[in-house]
Amino acid sequence: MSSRSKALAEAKISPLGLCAPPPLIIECDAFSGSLSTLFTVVRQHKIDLLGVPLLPICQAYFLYMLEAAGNDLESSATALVALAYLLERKAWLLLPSEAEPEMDAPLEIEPNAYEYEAAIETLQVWQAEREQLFFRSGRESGHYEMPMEIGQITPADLARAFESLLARAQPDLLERLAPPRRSLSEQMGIVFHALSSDAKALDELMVDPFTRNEAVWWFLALLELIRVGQASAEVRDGDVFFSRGKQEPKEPASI
Amino acid sequence: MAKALEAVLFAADLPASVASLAEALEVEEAEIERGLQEFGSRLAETSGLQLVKIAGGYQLCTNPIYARPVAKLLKPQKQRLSRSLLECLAVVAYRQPITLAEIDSVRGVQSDYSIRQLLERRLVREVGRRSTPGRPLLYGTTQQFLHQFAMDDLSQLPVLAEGAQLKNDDLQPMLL
Amino acid sequence: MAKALEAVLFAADLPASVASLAEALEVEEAEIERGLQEFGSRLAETSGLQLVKIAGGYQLCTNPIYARPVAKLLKPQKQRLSRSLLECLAVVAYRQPITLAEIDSVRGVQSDYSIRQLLERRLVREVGRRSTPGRPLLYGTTQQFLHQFAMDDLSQLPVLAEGAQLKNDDLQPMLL
Repeated sequence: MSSRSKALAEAKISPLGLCAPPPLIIECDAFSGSLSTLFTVVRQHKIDLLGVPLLPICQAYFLYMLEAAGNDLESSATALVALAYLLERKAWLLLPSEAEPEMDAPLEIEPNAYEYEAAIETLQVWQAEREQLFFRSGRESGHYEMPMEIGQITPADLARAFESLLARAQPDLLERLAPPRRSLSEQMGIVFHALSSDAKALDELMVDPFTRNEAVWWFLALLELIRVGQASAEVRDGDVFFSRGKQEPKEPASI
Repeated sequence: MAKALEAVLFAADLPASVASLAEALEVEEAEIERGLQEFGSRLAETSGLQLVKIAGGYQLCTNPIYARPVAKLLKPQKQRLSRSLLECLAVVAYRQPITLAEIDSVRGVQSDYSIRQLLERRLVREVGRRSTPGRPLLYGTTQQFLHQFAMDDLSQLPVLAEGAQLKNDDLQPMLL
Repeated sequence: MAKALEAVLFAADLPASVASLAEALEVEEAEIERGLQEFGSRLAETSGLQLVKIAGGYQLCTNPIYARPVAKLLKPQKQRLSRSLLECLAVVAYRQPITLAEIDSVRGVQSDYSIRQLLERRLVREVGRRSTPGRPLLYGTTQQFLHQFAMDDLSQLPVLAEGAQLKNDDLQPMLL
């Protein structure tokens, strides 16, 4: 209780909310006091703003910005809001029209933020407590991926199959300026159709002639199909054979 | 049962409801509740994790005893809210759905900057529009708000001093 | 030791090296290795999680025995669309091709976030640019959209009541 009531007593509530502007003191014929007080009396129509020169206040604010603003951005911002309000209000007063819009009618409504003080304090405590808990973010690692079961196949088996495929590949033609590119999902469709329920070696699956690039695309698509369960691999006598997996392919993705 | 719950809760990055757990594990909700109880107390004894009820569901998180080594590894960026953001958030939390003009009037300062910050942090969201002239946007708090302050639901908000208490008409269902 | 390791590995979400674990827990690497061994075998006995060594580090993941309930829980989460995404999607579906500014003006809220989400889920796509100043991008729905809502083509979209505003409810029953 003690710490809470102390915090309540210490909280400086200004008409600008819980965050007080820096103590900019204004001295002129019509008014003498702080920026915060000026803001209040202008809002309550208790003073003729036309009698208060705003230029010196702006200058004092700039001086404050140069000297101390870095220390407390919120206070500086609050002061800026108050100044902007005063300037706009005065600008309207200087216009010939008699109809000054009522700018701050809703400002009179109760209750004010002071009554949320206890809640804000509690939220602060909860915030600190919550910082001691850590959840799995899921953000950094993207979608959670299920651990994959590929049986007795090792990455080395896959690499051997790929190597023998590359050995057969033709060099890529260099003169094409803009080779047509397939998306991986299109390539997966092609590879899936080449697969059947009977296991075949990679050599049998790919029809000559093909370039190295095509071989790479083929192999990447095959790996992706294995990953999503639409293809499976098995080893017989040291060679890898591929067939369609249990999972049916999804609808072709939009192109 | 406890093992399956652990696997499922681990994989879910969000609080999981009893209903969704029951569906995933294909058992009755009552069994899930029993399982959660058992699993929760087993964790408390043997594990560096704990089971919490947060933002309307169950989720695994680290036991606060280990906050220090975890923070050392993760080097999390503290995203503590400034006082003025907290004030704005408290006003929204207690008076939702609320318009920007109403927030301004409670706080006595313009709150558009604060609201934008809170929207960006996904602590508040637009929940509809009031059917008064100008159709002003209404704001309310999010699941993320509950999560960030380790609350299960809004009824856990601290009780306010007289005068700022939730009014009946403040509790009308949000217009969507 | 095992408990602290569990907390740290849980929160890390990425493979953690023995060195980084030693630094976080402020112990020798040898002790971490012993701890990991002990922790790994405890997990294998009592838990739905397992410790795996990948990419030069240790990481927790679910035991594949529980792949089915995990997939059941995660799948609907991925597909569930929030009301605001649904609303944005409905606007695109009925008014396509449509620019972002037009979507904003129909919905009365900024929709860039929603559109980005929908693009990521491949429910909408860029279909071209309008030949007006600024050449704004035009959005339309995808095959995936038809598939997810079990439609053969766009003509199966529910007919809107004349003059009626678009409502999310039009699409709600078809989701999931």
